[in-house]
Amino acid sequence: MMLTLLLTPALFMFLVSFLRNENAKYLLALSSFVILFPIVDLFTFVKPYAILGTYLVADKLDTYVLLVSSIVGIGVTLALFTMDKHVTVSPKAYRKFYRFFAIFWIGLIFSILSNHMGIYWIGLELATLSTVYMIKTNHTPAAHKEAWNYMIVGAIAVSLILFGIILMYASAKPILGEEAMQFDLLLKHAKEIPSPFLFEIGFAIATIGMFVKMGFFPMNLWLANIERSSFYPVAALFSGILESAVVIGFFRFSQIAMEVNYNNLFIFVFIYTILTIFIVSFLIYRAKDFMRLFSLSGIEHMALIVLFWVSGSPFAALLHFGAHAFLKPALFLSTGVLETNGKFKMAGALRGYTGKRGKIFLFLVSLFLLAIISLPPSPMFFSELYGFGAMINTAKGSDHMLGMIGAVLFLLILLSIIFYRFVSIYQSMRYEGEARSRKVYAGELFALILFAVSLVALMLPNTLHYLKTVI
Amino acid sequence: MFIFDTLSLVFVALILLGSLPNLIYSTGYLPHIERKGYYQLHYFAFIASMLGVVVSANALVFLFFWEIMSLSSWKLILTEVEGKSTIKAARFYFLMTHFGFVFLMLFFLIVSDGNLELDFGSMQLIASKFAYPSLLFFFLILGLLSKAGAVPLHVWLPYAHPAAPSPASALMSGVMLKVALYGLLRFLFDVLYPWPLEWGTTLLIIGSLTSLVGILYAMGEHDIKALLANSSIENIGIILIAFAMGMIFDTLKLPYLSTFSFVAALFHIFNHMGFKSLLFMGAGSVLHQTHTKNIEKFGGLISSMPVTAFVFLFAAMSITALPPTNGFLSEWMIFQSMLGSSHITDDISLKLSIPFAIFALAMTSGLAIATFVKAFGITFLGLHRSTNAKHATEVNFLMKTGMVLSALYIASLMLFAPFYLRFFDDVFVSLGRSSIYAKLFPDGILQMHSLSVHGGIVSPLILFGSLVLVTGLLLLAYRVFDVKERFYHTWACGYRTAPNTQYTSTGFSGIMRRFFSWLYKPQEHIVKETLAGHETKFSDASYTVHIKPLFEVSLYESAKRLTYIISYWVYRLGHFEQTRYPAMIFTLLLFVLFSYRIFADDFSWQTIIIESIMMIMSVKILIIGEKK
Amino acid sequence: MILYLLTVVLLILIAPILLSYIKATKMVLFFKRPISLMQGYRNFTKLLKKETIISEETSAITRYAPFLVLSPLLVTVFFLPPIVGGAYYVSFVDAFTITGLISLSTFFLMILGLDSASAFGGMGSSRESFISALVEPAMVLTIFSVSLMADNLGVGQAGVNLVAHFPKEHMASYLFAGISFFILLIAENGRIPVDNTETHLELTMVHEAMILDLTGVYLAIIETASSIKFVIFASLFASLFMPFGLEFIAPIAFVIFVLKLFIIATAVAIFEVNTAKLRIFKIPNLLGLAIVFAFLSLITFYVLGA
Amino acid sequence: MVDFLIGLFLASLIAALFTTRLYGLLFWYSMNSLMLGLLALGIGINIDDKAMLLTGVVTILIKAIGIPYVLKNLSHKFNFARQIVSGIKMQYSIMLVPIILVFTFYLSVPIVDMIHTNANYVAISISSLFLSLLLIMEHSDVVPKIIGFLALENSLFLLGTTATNGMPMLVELGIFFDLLMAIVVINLLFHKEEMKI
Repeated sequence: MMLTLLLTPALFMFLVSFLRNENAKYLLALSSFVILFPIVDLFTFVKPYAILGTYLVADKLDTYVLLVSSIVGIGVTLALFTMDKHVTVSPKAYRKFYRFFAIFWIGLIFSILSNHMGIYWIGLELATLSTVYMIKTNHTPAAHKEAWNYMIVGAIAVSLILFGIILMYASAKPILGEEAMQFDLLLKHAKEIPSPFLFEIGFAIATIGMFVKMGFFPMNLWLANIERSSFYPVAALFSGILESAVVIGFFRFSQIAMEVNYNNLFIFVFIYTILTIFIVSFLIYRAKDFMRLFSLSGIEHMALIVLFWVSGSPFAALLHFGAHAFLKPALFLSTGVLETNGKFKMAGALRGYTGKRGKIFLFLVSLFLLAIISLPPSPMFFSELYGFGAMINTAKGSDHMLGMIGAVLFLLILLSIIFYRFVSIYQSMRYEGEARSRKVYAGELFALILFAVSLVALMLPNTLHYLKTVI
Repeated sequence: MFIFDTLSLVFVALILLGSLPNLIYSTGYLPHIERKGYYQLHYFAFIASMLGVVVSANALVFLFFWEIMSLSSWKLILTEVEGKSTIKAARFYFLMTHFGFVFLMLFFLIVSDGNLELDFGSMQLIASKFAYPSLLFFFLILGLLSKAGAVPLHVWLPYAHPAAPSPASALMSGVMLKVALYGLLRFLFDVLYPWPLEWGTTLLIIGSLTSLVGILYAMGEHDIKALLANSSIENIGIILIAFAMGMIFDTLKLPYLSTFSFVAALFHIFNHMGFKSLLFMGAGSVLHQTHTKNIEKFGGLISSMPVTAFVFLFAAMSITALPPTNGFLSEWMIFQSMLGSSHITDDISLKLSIPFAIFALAMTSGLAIATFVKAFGITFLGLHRSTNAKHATEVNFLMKTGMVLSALYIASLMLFAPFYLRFFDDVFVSLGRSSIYAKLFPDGILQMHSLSVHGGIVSPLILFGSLVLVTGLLLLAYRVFDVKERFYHTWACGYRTAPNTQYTSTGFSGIMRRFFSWLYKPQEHIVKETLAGHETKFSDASYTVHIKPLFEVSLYESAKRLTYIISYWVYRLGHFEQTRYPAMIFTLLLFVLFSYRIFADDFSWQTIIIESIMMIMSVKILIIGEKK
Repeated sequence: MILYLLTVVLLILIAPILLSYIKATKMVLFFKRPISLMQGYRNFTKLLKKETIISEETSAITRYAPFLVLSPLLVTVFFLPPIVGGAYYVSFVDAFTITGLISLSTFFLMILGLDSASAFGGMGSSRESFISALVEPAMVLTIFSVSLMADNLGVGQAGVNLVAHFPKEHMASYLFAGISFFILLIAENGRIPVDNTETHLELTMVHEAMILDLTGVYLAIIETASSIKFVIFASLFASLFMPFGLEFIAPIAFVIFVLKLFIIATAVAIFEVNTAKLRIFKIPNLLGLAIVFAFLSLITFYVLGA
Repeated sequence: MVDFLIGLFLASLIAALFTTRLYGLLFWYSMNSLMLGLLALGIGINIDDKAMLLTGVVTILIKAIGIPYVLKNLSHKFNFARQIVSGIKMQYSIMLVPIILVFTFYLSVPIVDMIHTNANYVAISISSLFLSLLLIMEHSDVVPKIIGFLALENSLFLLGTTATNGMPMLVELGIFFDLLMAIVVINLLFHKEEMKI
């Protein structure tokens, strides 16, 4: 029943996208808005709530992720209204975009709500494949090339995840049988897995797949280039939703892996993420356009989320996750306006906004830009505090305390480089270059306001309490 | 969440005392500012965040307000953007303050065991269990002193403070730096107690260097606000010296001397807040009227802006520690506390560092006089050096009120020093130290005794009274004798006295610059219009000199260059990898699985060697490929 | 109390004589006819009678600064160590205060120099500020080490203590401090290697440059101030580095003290005759010497205890 | 029997690596898939698992016949170059393949120590994973890359069928569904120009 409710809007959207009517646009948007209601409904149920036997189970973690994703989806829909004012897009491409968005959404619901590694993977693959075509909606050679690039690398990454899943399944099958695919059972019996090494190998392969998909080292520019060449709402979907689906997979797998062997997992992820942030921070230092800047920063934040999670602070990871999921799409959506004067013109991008709309836009974008580098009162400020706190705590308990504290310090210095770059970009956007008048449309403005409100909602005591009790 | 103990309240008082005149001044200054709403929003946020910092009771709240403080002050700097330099200054400031924040955060994360809502008192237990307390100390001082502006983390100050609107720079220099010192007081007492001797010595040396470096650069500065900012660095150094002496005495189990030094530090904190705020306000008024910060463009302002000039003079006297001002009193206390070290017998590092600190402090006060003679003299005396200065008029009533209030505050510190000292004494009593008030004033409030063995005595009021009396008598005599007076031009070797025959600021500090050229490394530009090819005859000449701060060149530029180089290579790597994603995944997978196999299963060196050979091969063949 | 007031009066009265004495001694050494010892008083009275010309370019600073140059020095005279055993002396003033008061006087002198808008004034101020910046650390360090040896920071008490207990065990330190203080005495009072008060040549002027624009009463005040400054230094040197003679009865003690002052003045005169005026950029060499000796004195005391 | 088929599976993959003709590649892929299907059927009969049998049949139908056929048609339609050039020199490939095999066997030693059933299948699956990756990176043309990706899928199935005796039916069907979806997307992506990436 619940599943039907969840899927109906998406299916409806899929069907409507074949209509050649002018007004289909509004119908599509409407169906996109409706997505939120069943999720809010789901949110109120007692957890865990079985949606489809043991296959789809809604617990606190995945409803949160799903809720965040659906808000992002709505924001993106809002911004889509006025996308054609900033870029040239044909109505056909527009409908096609929605068609694949619907598939994407179905895939997402499955992968996020799944309690089953296999279903998780199927959903993820579906979402991945549908995004390939979303990239392609932009009819440029670059987009075409990147769509192929995404197709191949994304497919490799997803295959790696499946490979890992099968290995993990194989490692647990002797004790759990066919049910070894279920996250909750695996977690419960993690300590009894007869071949932990097999599990760890599987986990490592799956993790590499997920990290590749999130654009970690060595794929840093891969994701950035893809987001650069596609339409900006696609980038928003990537950073806001698709990566959520990947990261929730990581959460679930690593939860089990933590039970199996925490030390190995931690060191592996720690080194990997630091390496990623090292590369990303220096790439950000040289970034010259918004899309690349934001997508690189997205990689950085994903790495931080992962790191916070494995350091034993799910609260920090989830808070950071939520904040990032709202902030990054907001920024991506505003690039449509910011890049009015050309892609590589950062200086002065925040000047020349007049009128009420312009002022609000200016204010919100400034706010988002400063929030993304975790200045208070951004939720990221708190999540980083808690996350690094957890990291230090882990360090204190380990045998290599000084080395780890040193590594954390190194990490913070790398983040400072990013901070510096963002501050410098913000200043140059605000105070350098020439002020040219540009237009802000209601669609993107409403999207930004939605994200801002969601960010505030994230900081409410109730939300924080909810996040603290997720795990 | 919040704490209101004596220490906090003293700093709340400090902030309020600093903000109130500033607020009035700021209101008067407002017409000068274009983005009024923006400015006021951040101005009040700034004050509120400083208050928040000093009353916060746990790490989370502290860090929160700390960052808000940085954020709002950064935005304040950006209130009036006049070209690249402001932008650069603001960026640099924010980077430095974030740099400090990183260390502060690490400090808190280590001492709070992940529970950021822990109160400071409970942190002590965790801190004492931590294996490397010195690491904590260094994190703490790196975090706080980068905000306070101690060497070598001071470089941002002379850029950031001048760039902000004057009321804001007065607040930043006068109050914000002290908030950082509040952190030092709070966490050294509450969290990191007891202190090894090395900490005190380290801080002492940092303080000495800071004071020297600060004043030397202040001397060479032409931008009046940068000069004041550099002088702030110097004063922070002085406060740190006193603070360090307190720590050293505490370690050596000399409780009274320790409290004496701490009280001296706190006293100087209050003093510096007063006079530096006032000086910045004065500089702001001058700036407001002349629209330039270049000290060479001022001159003769005392006749057009008498109130500003006299309060500036008063503050300058105080900051140069001339008796009987409050600046003198606190510096006197600091000297006295160092004198108390004469009976330390055991530690050689102390025996070497304390004389050095004394030397630094003495040198500093000498140079401070020169600096402020220059600042006051060139700005307010002589003839106007530019048309802007010529047309300057006295500032409006609100600004004057702000400055006069601030001057009154300084005067109160001078006249009612015992009252303030009792207040400061209470702070340290509340922190569990011995009270020294009774020992400071054993026979009435007229005479203040030093607590060192055979220490000196000072009596500010008597000194003040006698100076006033003697001067008054002399003036009276002058009146009574009814001296004949005549007015005529200044003698200038028979030429007309003109603005351009005066000594310039560059000229004033010329001797210093030459003497300290090893530090200043001045870059001189001389342009001469020679007459008929004669070397020595010229119709027109201009001489400009620019000083590049040594630390900036050696530390910051090299860090910047390093970042640049690394980023270049990473960028190349990043762009190189683009076409070979599958190969990279392949190699990565190989590497991770291999490492898992080796490190997670059985470890042996041979396999590591084999792995590395394999990885090198794989990278070479698959990723780098053949050269075309 | 009477003795105390007598001391003060004596110091103030003897001040112009001392400067004239130095000049006279120098003239004798140069085989010239010496000026009268009363020349200082003559100048003073002459200046008082003259009309005062005030520059139109100046401000209120010129009106008040001369008094403020003199008054801290006058106040200081009251705080000097006793010259007769058992006499009253001001116990609540220490060496830092005296240094500070002297700095206060110098501060106003420098400001005065800048007020007249003449190139000379600025030059003088600039040079003076340079010199006093270098003098300050040496002075503080010297005072520091002397007071450590005297076991008291109060100037008066230190003088008494040194007489009672000559610091034999710290002779090295004491000697260094003495040398340092003597150099300071020369530098602070504008004596020859540092400054030459007798010429009005722009290359050599320091003190004179600042007051070039003063006439009449103002000039008299400043001249008085500089003579008093000399007497302060001389008296401090006499009390701190020639600690004897206090045990005698008052008249003899007075005579001994005056003799000491004249000995110092003679030493200064001889020193002046035998050295050439230093270039301004060479002055740090001399003052550096003072700082080094002062530092050495303190370090010796601290580390070696000698 | 199972071991023999696995051997053939690996052999066909290695053969695909060294092919220089497009149709040859398609043929070897088809062989590869056929082996997989037969393997599934074999194991299915062995352990009497209906789902496994179904998987085997579907594999043979879709992968061994359907996909090569579609790709061949596409290549006709868009005039793909029939000659495919390897980006990695033959000498290197000859070196790499044995190294990968040795490495994967080394990797699986602890697994063999821990569980005794099917451990060597894991090793072979991982090595075929690596080989498929090698296939992908060897070529810069799109079609060989797609085949590499499909081979990757095959190695997954190999792992699924051999090491775990089959995954849950739902998952297997889902994977097939996604595969079809992938083919649809690939179809949509094809464009007359820009076949090189």
